[in-house]
Parts: sequence; structure tokens; C-alpha cells
Amino acid sequence: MSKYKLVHYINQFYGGIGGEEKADIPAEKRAGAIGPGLALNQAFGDEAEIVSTIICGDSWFNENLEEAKKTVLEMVREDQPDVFIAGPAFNAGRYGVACGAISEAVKNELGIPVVTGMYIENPGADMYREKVYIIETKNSAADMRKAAPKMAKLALKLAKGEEIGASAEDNYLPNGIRKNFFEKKRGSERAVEMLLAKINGKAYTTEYPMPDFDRVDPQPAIKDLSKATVALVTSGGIVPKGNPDRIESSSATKFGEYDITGVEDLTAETYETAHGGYDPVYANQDADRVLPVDVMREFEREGIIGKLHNKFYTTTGNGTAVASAKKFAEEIARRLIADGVDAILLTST
Amino acid sequence: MKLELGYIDIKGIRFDDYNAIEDGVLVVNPDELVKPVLEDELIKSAHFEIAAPGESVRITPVKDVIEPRVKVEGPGAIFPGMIAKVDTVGSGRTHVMRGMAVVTAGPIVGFQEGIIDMTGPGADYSPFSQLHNLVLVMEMQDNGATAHEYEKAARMAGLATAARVGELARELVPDEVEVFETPTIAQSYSDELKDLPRVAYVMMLQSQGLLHDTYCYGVDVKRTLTTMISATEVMDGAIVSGNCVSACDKNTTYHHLNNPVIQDLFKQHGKTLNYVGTIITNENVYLADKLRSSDWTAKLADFLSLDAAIVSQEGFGNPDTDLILNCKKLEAKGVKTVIITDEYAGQDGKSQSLADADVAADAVVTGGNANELILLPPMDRVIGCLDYVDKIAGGHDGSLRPDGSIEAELQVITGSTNEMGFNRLSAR
Amino acid sequence: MVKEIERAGLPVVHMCTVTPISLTVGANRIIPAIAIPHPLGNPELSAEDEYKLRKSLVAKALDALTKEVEDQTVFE
Amino acid sequence: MSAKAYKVVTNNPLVKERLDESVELYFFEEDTHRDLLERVRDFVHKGYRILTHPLAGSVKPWETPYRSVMITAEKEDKIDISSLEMIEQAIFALEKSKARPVVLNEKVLVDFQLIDLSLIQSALPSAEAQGRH
Repeated sequence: MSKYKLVHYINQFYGGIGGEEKADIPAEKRAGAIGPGLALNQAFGDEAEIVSTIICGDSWFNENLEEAKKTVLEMVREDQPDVFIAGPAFNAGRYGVACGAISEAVKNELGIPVVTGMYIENPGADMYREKVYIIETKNSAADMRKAAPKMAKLALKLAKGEEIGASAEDNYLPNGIRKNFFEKKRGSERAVEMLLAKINGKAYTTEYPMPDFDRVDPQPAIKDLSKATVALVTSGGIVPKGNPDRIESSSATKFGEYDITGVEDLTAETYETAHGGYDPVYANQDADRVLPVDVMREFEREGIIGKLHNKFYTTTGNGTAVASAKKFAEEIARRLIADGVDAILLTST
Repeated sequence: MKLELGYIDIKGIRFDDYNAIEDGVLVVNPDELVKPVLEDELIKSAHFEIAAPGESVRITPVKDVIEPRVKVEGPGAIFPGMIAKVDTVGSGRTHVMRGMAVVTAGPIVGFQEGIIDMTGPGADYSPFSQLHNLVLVMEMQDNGATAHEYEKAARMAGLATAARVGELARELVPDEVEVFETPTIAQSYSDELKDLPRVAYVMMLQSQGLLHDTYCYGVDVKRTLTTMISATEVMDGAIVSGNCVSACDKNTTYHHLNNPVIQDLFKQHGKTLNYVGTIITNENVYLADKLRSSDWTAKLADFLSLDAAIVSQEGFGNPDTDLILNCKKLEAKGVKTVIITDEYAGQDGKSQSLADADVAADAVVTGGNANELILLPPMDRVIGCLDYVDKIAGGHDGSLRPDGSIEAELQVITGSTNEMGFNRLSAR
Repeated sequence: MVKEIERAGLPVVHMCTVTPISLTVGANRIIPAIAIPHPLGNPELSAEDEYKLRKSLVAKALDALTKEVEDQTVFE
Repeated sequence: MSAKAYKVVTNNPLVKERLDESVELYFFEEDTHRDLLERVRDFVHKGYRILTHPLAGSVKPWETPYRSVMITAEKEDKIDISSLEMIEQAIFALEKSKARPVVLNEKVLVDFQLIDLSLIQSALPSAEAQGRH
């Protein structure tokens, strides 16, 4: 039986080229396994091998993202591997982000299964854990000996098309998809052990983390509002009459972005709500009751604000259902920043 | 309270024209055993069938699972307040027919769930697939009686049958004896115990209306305030299930008799912790009841000077609110708490698992995602009837395929995502 | 959503009827609004009075954007 | 007899049949389960409080077409947060699974009505014992 083929992605440091001073080298491909790839090859045994290694500077990748992705994708495509493997990046932030980004690109654009690895606090972990399999490692390269067999095991499963187990079984970071598996001990015994750990102040891992209740520090105040561009965002589902993008009333799969250049007032004839979470009668009569375009225009004319941004954004999430809104918000924020907006007035029903 | 459990290992069941336990095999005369069941005029027909582990058998729709036990020493009898007179049980000696169960099957309501497969992939998910089951299949009269009355008739028939079978173990010498002793408050401060963390078990009981209730010494638990019980009373059948829906995460009478949290706390008692008591609290529909009952849980925790507690749940939906309330209020009293629940994360595993949440619930044990799909292949023999499989919760359009296989959510399998931590199934 | 936009680097003022939920979702500058189906209006008022009400609420919100806050703050 | 402190919002004809004489009902025969929950949500938005949990405890919400929820008879000036959270969670839970009984024949429907009736009945003694708060 022939071995499964893998392509391995590592940074300039693990490629043996150099440290930070070499972080700007462009991607290059070499035959066979290098550095951490040797440990992976060992873990693969006779079943798989790394046919080529792509070495890429972390700065070069992150600063030339589109070009870097294109270059690396082409290098991967040439070899048609069964699985693509990146890192592990341990706690190296830019390396982790690069591993996540290139793994996601290979998975989505080439349709090749991917595995990467990093420390849970690596910024790449939160960015990519729901997109690609990330094997959880410790925060330093000393963990390579333990990380390699875990990455190899998952890579082999993917190569063979086997079903992937729960995160706790296959050692990847929880990716937001709950999956059943059989523990070694029954639940009550696990509960007693968890309780003893909690009593004794020892580390334990809850089997079901509660939804995210984290906080974010306030941004500094706007110094001069009369020079600021303010954008309107609403979770109240205000859309142009007829809901042209067909935004769903609940569990929406998209958000709305609408141009309000020249719009002075929202009327019953021009705007309505697509939200399924409240009685729509009042918003349909006058959408300014949810999205105050009329008064914002007046403040704009009076010079209280510099400018009302010419687009508004709308979602239909319920007040308490925050999880689904997260991805929309990231994208909305990206566009607002790109458009030079300074501050946001967000209305919720 | 001190209770000895004497286990009689049952390795098989067969029918004959007499009743006995011979070399670990339960011999029953089905015609004789069914007579008292049929005395209830609500029950139109009833018969027994046998299902052994590994056989190609599907039992459905399952109502309750009950382990036969008999009280051989000490006050009271098994299932006090239900089929025996009210008397405090939990001390003396009780014989347990280990490795078997009486399973009651037959429709009470039209959408009833509950499958036990004795082999195949489904058998990995139900703890009752590993038991020798004496199945009591009942059909109710169609005489206009209410579903409540049917539920009661079926519940009583199951409990009485299990007690009758249990009688056969009265004079036997157990294969193994285990002793359980619960401390009084004073004893919990003895020299051996006083330095260990004080832990209680908070058992939540479904109490939502006549078809999904729990009874303690015969009293409907929704009419009770949160209270305390000795763990050994639970072993003697003080708590029984009156719940005929929610197969995967209802606590059958078997679960109560063999409560795994109680067993595992006893294992650590006097070693790493001091198991000072068991609190039982209800899951009512009325919100003020929920607030009051959870207040009371926290109050009793205070009375007991607890350091820590384990809370187990029953059901999904509004009981999630009770679970979170109990957890929050215990943690607010400084009682370190672990909760046991199960999840409804959707078939794709992407939905939020619980209907309620709080940061205080930072130590959770899960019995798995009840929405996950499973394919159950056809079995050679069906005990009960498959008519209902297409209608059971977790089944969906085309659940029952022409070849007899069933594609359904795990929630159809009896005991699959139990929230007392009875199983090894979990999710991440 | 508030939290993610603020995390990305833009100050957000959240106008929300149910302020405890606004606190839960992590807003830092919060303006209590009127009612869930009409947070910035009141159909029982005349059009003119309703507009004034909305204007005063939005003015308060814009003002909040110019105030430094250390922590989650509800501008009553 | 003084007016009661609670009302029941329901789409369950059996609740209408059995409780109409003793309890004040808002009966919406045509409502789906979701419609009914949204109606309760609108009541909450107006300042009514929920008195019974809008989710059942055993019957999964996606299985049954019937729901009855008890709310306060009088509305208050402010929105009750826990009522709001509960009703939103209940509506969310409704969408988690599509697994529902395929055969909704008369017997199954009547049984679902019965379960829902039983749930709301189980709350009546508590509601009667409770004062107006």
C-alpha cells in the first residue's frame, strides 16, 4: 500500500533559516520533511509521509496576506497531498495566525483536509478554531514530542476519511460543534472527581463551557464629535421596504448593508422591519423609531456630528442571542473601519 | 441510617410453570405473574416477554424500568407509599436482583418514546441493554379513562410485579454484600469526618403534571418543599418514577434505586469527602415555585454547612432554569457546585445546548447531545409495538424505514443521556 | 454585537430598552430606550413630541460617545 | 369572586374546554406553537410577567403544537427581564430540532393537548395560593 502524502507548512524559525531577522523571507518549498516534520514523519510510521515542506517568514505571510496565500496554495496544489499540515505554532502569535489562515485557505480553496496546532492562548486559536482543526499544544516547542503524535493521528484519520471524534477524543480545540463520545468513566464519577478538584482548588475542565460572558474594554471617547463620522447599526432588523435581501426574521444567515445617501427620513412607504423578535407594527409605521435617521440628519445639518455614514447595517438577532451575531459583527466592524467611520450608534429593540 | 444491600446476581430468565431463582436464573410462571396485573380493570391485556443482552430484540415503547428488590430486615417494604404502606425504609437489609430488570412497555400516550435495543449500535447507549429484562407488555382498555389513570395503572403494575419478583430473593444467600451508612449531623462531625469537605447531593426531580411526575413515599413531589432524604431510603424505593415521556433523560425507577451519584459519593465518603446528606428538590412549572424551591436548596445547604454539592437534573427545557437557579444560589452561598445535565445542541451540534445559562455554572458534566442522530438497524423481534416509532420524539418523517431500521435522534433511547451521570456518554 | 464592534476598535453607544441585557452583551456606553417595539419613539405622542423625544435620546447617546468611561456605564 | 391575578395564553382547545369557566383565557385557536410564544413575547414587551415557564419539562418543544403560558393579569410599567429572557430562550429552543411526530392523528393531538393541560393545571394551585406579586 502506498503511503498517504502530506505537505507541511512551517515558519522561517522552524525551517532553520533564522529568527525574527529572517521573518520577511517569502515562501519557498523544499522536498521532504524538515525540523518538526521529522517528528511528524516518525509519528506517521509507515502510513504517511511528508513529501514537501513549505517554509515561509511570518512577517512576509502576514504583511502580504493575499499574495502569500496565493503562492502557498499553488505550492500545495502542485503536490496534491492527501492532507495539509501546518505548524504547530505553540504560542507564536503571527505564526499561529499564518497557520490558521493558510490552513483555512487550503481547506476551502483546494478541498484538502487540514490540521494545524497551537497553544489555546495563541491569537490564531480563537480566530480559526471554528474553521479548521487545531490540535491543542502547550505554550512552547518543548511540547513537540507530545503534539506530533496527536497531529499525526488526526491527519491520518482525515487522510483515511474516518469519522472525527469529539474534541476531547481527537485533541483539537473545541470548535463550537458538540459531538458525542464515550468517556472512560461514568458521569457521576466524573462529577465527583470534578467536585474534588474544585474543592481543592485544582485545575479541572468543565464539559460544557457556558456561553461567552467576556467583556471588552471601552474605547476612548470621541474628542470632537463635529468632525466625526458616525454610523448607525441596529439589531432591530430595519430594511428597505420589501426586504430586498430577504433577511430571515430569526436565525438569520446574513446581515443587511444599505445605502442611505440622500435619505432624510424613514417612512412607512420606504422602510420596514424584518425582525421576528417583536411586534413589528410600530417600526413599520415609522422605522426612525428603531433607526433614528431623521434626527441624525438634523444633527448632521446642525454640525453636531461631522457626518452620518452613508451606509447603515442591520441584523435580526434577539437581544439575548449573542453568539450568532458575533461573526456578523466582526464583518460589519471591518467594513466600518475600512470606510473611515469613527463611532457607532447601535440601537436594539 | 445503615443499610446492607445483598446482591443476588441474575444471569438469565426463563419461563416455566413455577417461580424460583435457580443457579442465578430467574424462573417465572408468566401466567401466574400476570394475573394480579389483569385484576386492574383499566388494563385490557398484559403478557410477559424475555429479552437477554445480545439478542436481536427491540423493546418499545418503554415506560419504566424497575429493579426487583426485597426488604429482608428492618422497617417497611420496597416502594413505601406506593405499593407498601408508608413506613421509613433505608435501614436493615435489602436483597437486590442484580443484572435484571422488570421493564414496563406499552403505549400510554400516542407519542410515547423509549427504545431499548438488546444488540447493535443502540445497545451502546441504553444501560438496560446490558440487563436481562422481564418485559411486561400492557395494553389499556379503550373505555374513556384518562391518560393519567392509565399511567397510574401501568406504574402500579410495574412496581407490584417487580416487588413480587423481588420476593423470590428473600431467602437467598447474596453473591455480594455492600454496607451503606449515612451520618447524622453529629456523626458528620466525628473525628474521622470532621476535617473532610462537607458535600451533599442535590437531586432534582421532575414534577410537571400527571404524566411526568415523581413520587416520594407516595407523595407527588410537586406538592413538596425541598427536603432531605437518607440515601439509603432511595435504595429502598422511596422515590419512584411516574414519568412516561422523555425517554433519554428521565430518571426511571431503576435509576433511582441505583442512583450513581449516591454510589460514587459513598465510595469517597470518609476518604476524600464527607457525604453529609441528600437534598431532593422539584422541577415545577410555576415560576414562583422554582424560585422557592431553589431558595430552599440553598437554605438547606446552609443548615448543613456544606462546602460543596453535586446537582443532578431530570428532563430538558424549563428544568434547565431550576438547574441554573440551584447552581447560582448554591455558589452564592460559597458552596462549590458541579452540575450534571444533558444537551440539546441540534442534530448538527451547533445550537446552544441548554435553555438557560449562568457564569456560576463553571463545572458541568454532560450526558451528551440528545439531538445527535443514530441509525438503529432492524431487529428480529419487537417487544411492544413499532406503530409508535414513527410518532416518538426524536423520530422524524421517514424514521421507520421499510426494512425496519430507524433513523432517529438519541432522545428516543431509554436512559441514553441520563442526567444522574449513569452513563459514560458525554459530549464536547 | 456591541462587544465585537468595540473590540475591533470603534466606540459604540448602545441604545437599548432592556439595560440589563445590554450589560450582559458587554456594551460599555448604554442609553436606556423607550420600549422594545419602539425603542426610539412613542406612538402615543404626537409626531412632533415623538420627534423631540427621539432627538433628546439620540443627543444623549452622541454625548455619551464624547465621555470617557472606565467601565460599563448606563447614562440615565 | 375577585378577578384573578393571572391569565392563561393558550392555543390548546382542551385548555379552553376544561378551564374556560374557572380561568381567564386568551385563546388563539389558529396559532402555531411559535405564534403562541411570540404572542406571549409581545405581552412581555408590554410589561406583563410570565408566571409559568414557557418550555415544558419532558415534551420537547419542537414535538408538540400546543402551549399554554400563564401571565400576570395586569401589566406593569417596566419590562420583566427574567420573563423576557425566558420567552426568548423558549422561542430559540423551538428551532433546535425538526424531529417531530410525523403522524399527528387525532389521538396524538389529543395527547399533546392533554400533556399541555396537565402542565398548566399543575401550576393552578400555586397560582391560586400566591398573592398578586
